[in-house]
Amino acid sequence: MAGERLLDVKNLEVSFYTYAGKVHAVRGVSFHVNRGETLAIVGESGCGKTVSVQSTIKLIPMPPGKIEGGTVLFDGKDLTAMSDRDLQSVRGAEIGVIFQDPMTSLNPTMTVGRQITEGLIKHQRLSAQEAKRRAIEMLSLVEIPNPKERFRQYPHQFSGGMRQRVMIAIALSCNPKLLIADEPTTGLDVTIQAQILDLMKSLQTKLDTSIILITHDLGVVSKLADRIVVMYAGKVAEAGTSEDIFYNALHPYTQALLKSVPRLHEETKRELLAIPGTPPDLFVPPKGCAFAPRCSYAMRVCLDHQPGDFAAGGSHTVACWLMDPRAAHVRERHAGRAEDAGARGGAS
Amino acid sequence: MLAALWVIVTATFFLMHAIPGDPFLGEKVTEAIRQNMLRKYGLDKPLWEQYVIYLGNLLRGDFGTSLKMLHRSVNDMIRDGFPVSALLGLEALAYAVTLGLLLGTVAGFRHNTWLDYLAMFVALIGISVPGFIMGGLMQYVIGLKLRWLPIARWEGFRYTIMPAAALGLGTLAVMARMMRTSVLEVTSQDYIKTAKAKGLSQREIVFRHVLRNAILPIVTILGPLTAGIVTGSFVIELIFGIPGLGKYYVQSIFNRDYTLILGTTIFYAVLLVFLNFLVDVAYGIIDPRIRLMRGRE
Amino acid sequence: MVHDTQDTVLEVVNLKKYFQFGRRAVLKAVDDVTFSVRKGEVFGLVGESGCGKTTVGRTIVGLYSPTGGKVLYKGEDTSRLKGAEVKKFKRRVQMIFQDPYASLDPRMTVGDIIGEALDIHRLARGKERLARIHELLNIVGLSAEHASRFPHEFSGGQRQRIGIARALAVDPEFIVADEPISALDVSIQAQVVNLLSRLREERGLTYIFIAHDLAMVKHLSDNVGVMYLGRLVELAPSAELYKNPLHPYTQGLLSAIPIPDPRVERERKRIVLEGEVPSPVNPPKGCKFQTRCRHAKPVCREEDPKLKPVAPGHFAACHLY
Amino acid sequence: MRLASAQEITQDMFEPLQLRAGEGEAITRPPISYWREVARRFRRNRLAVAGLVILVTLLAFAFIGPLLTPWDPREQSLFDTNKPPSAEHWFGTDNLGRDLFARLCYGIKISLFVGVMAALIDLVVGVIYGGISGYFGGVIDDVMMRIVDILYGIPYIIVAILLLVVIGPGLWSVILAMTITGWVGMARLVRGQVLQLKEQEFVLAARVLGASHLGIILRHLIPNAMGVIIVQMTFTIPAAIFGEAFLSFIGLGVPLPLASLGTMANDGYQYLRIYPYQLIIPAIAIIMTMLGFNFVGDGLRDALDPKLRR
Repeated sequence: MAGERLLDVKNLEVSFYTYAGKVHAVRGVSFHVNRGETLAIVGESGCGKTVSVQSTIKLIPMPPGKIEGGTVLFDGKDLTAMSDRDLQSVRGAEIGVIFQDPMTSLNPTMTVGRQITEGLIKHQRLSAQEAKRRAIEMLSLVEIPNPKERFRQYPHQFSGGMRQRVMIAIALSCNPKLLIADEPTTGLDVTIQAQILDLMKSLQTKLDTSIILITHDLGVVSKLADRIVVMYAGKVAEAGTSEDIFYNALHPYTQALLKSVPRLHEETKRELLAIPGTPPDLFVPPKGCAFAPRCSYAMRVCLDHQPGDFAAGGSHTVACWLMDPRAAHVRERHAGRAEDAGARGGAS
Repeated sequence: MLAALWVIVTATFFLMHAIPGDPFLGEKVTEAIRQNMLRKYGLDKPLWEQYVIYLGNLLRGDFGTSLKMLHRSVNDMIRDGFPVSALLGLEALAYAVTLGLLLGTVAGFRHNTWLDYLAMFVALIGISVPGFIMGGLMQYVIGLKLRWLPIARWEGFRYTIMPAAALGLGTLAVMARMMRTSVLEVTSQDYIKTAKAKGLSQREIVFRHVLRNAILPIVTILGPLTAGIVTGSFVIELIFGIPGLGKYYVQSIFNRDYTLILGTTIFYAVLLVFLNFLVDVAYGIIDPRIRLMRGRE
Repeated sequence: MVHDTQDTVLEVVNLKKYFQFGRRAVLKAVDDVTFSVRKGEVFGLVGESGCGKTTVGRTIVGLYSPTGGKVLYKGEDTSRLKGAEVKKFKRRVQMIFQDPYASLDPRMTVGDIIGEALDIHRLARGKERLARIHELLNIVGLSAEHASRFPHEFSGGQRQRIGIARALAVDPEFIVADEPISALDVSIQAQVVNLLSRLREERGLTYIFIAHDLAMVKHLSDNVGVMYLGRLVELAPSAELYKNPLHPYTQGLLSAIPIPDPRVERERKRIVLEGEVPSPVNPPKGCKFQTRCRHAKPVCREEDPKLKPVAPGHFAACHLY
Repeated sequence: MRLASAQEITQDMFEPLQLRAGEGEAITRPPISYWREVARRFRRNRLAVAGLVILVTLLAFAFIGPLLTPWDPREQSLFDTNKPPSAEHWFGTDNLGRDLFARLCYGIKISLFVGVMAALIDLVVGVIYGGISGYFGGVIDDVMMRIVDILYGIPYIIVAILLLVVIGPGLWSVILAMTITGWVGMARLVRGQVLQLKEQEFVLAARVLGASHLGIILRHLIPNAMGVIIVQMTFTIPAAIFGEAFLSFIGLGVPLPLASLGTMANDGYQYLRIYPYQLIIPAIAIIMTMLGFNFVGDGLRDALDPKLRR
């Protein structure tokens, strides 16, 4: 089973038509998820990671959002060509979703139990009794104490961590093939975050689901991800296995991201690498590489031409002109400097 | 609630008694008769004693008697007029709630379409045209020119349509506008996205998740809205010649029949404060968050 | 405690800050916290949401008055200052806030936001004021043109730097940085952290750095205090704390932090803390941490442990030691 | 992904660039102040602009109208009763022979005066009361808000009626009646704003800098609460005009010889069957006033909406 593509997204283009103009949020993004694996999509706020994934099952608000190109193949079906009615039998049943904010993602006026049984009754055609039994089972599966009592309660009676567990129970209730976890631990405290991540990991082995984990935190990813996609300004900057990204990052953005956070286990103190400037405004997408204005390796070509995906061995791809054979001399010149790149610092 | 009632009663009582002179002064009565009248109505006693007596009467449900019309008490007026007013008010409220929610919901879901614009146009009329003007215009156009409905009086269902519509219009408009914003607000919430991610159909999302949450904020303004309908009925009953409590009230104002005004005012205040209280209770029942907070205290 | 050295600038002694909720409920946001900060050091204060770290920071700068205990700045009780002394204190001790969107007045230009500090203390007027504003903008890596802009035109990182410029305007000695980076994107956090480090070196500033990100606190701080439910549970030099955490909570907290290195992460032994932080309005009896502690003994349920020295310079509030 | 063709890209383009520090920080758009931004959004809202036009027209009626007509609004003429609109009497005359155009101009003026005065009194009382309650908080706030809650439960029309019965009709009595409980709404709004604002980090920052209470109120609280207060006022003005019209209709409005739109509508209503224009003309004026203020209020609220900012 493993190795076979469960979800295959190609050249996805998504724009938002707002009152102030068009925002080209996703600019030709391709990625795939194999059966049973965890794919992490990493990037800063506004880089298009959430939009890319949510538009695969048309969860983004449309309008103002619009999918303007690309194909999404899921388990052999073309999701982009599906009617909304057909998509309903995919959402919740074959693809489950957990959202970022557990405080607002549950309906405040409906019992937690009903919010879980709703999908079961719809997709698995269970009777109310069976659905309830199954929902209580799900609540104990996500390690919520007193599931029978909790079944009757409302979301506000749950803490943030507990609500996120409920969200996981909802998302996994119909045994989906794919779980989309959109920043599942962002608003939570570290000790709770660790609990949720552990839970996701153990459930994945139990239920054999594939996971797409969307996050801005590389730390979260290192524990769970098999493969990683790094996004910047609506494009994929670099993609590869977890080892590729953590130990052989080739895109200057990925490298900078890794060096901009301190590491707990390091003995010595080093200065953090600060990436100057801010990500571009996608009202006016940059002509060349979007990272060029903040990149310390930028070349002239970067400003005017968008780099393609260069293969870097295995499934590792890098969208950076430095990978072009013609940039070999620039790569070499920086090779020595890369180590002490931390010397560049300060806010200026 | 009780504090509010007490303040109203007390303020009303002392305000009324602050009016210079007494009700019998200047009328064609001899001093002896006047003293007699004062004694009869207990007006010769010290003010605080009158106040205590009045409070006691109120607690027994006695709102006082008219000083000008013999044997006519506020209780009589309420017995005669209130059922009529209540019927009119309920009919107006029914129109306002059903149509208002319907218009608002449609406008919210068909945001920025002609349906939305139409609904909001109706709402705008409702907010901008005072009920008494609407009543007058309706009488002229629908009653007098088109002769579709009777112009005035209270003799059957056909007679109630026009006044109830005029009375409910403002409330309808406010409801529609609030419901629209509320629907728009709720549909942009995260939990609606969760519902969509569960694979629910648009219909299921609307009926199970959007409407209940969208109606919640509307319940909170039901208090002031009913107050609007109750006070609006004063004028509507007057112009449509409906023998309701509102009409009597306005007449007692015209006649400066102070004890009647006093009694009726207090009755209205009690009614409105009570309705507000009911709305609060209802809100607590509908919103589980409030329910829990009450439980904790 | 540690304040035997002469260069102690700030002492927090048995600080208590309670908030009244309704008639009966009292939230003990900070309960008997004691520590001191030496000149030129960075003192890190960590803990999860609701542990009281922000309240400590706000009480130090005088936004809250203590319910009990005191804050001594250079030996003077800050809650006893009067008139001109208060103003002087406000020039010496400044604060940087968490939310870059809420900490700048949206109706004022950046120049006026920074200038407000100058106006309050009558530090500069007219041309001099403008020159000073431009200088401050330059210090934080922005330019003079930015003075006429409004906060909404800036990104989160830029706004945070404007907040720093405002604090610097009165030329303070001591800065309480209350989660200054938690609302920022990863690539921007380093900009702010590096700026803070640079300012410390150039101006000899002393910081209290409040954060929930332990990796960042370790990176920046000399000494670290760990808070849990209004209590200071452990206090140690930064390196020592991370190498040899004593309190079970600190151990759990450190272990919960994900490390951006798959190989290290795989080999690491994890202590996952069970359960969640109890409500601070109704905290558990005895040791506040006993409900989640693996080592809880009967004594922990009865007696609240005091912070005591366990190793040189290393303090813990735990019955295990 | 679309790749640039090989010819376009030449070897010489692969030379490193020297990036200037701080280049990513430049802002190119001209600075826009908050209020200018609000004005821009307001202007783009067609209904809001229409509302403004209506209000200006009403003001023109109130202040320029009387100059255009030779008739006095109070002058009765038994020979010219109930005349339909004509070149001589533009809007006709009423049952006492008074010129309706002149009366309308006068009525608009009185109605606007009542509305604006009531809103101003609400503003002053509400801002002071709500501001003190919100800013100082604690026990002061508890007590002050308990009072407000009690007043809020009392329907204002009932209080107004009662008050007018007691103190007798009059222009200022009407205004007093409209405001005696009307300020409560403003007080609640201001308190809510102040409570919210004073916990904002920018206010905390000012306090840490040593700003005085007055400084914080003037520099931060007032400018930030201004928007919602103005919006609230654009809704209290028509509410007061409405309330006055309502009271006029039950005989408690401004007394003769004053005339408001409400008294005119009341007078006109008596002759509805025979002379409908006598109701329709003041009715249109009232409706226009309501529409005008509501359009402007809605427009302002949308223009101030923080959700559209950023």
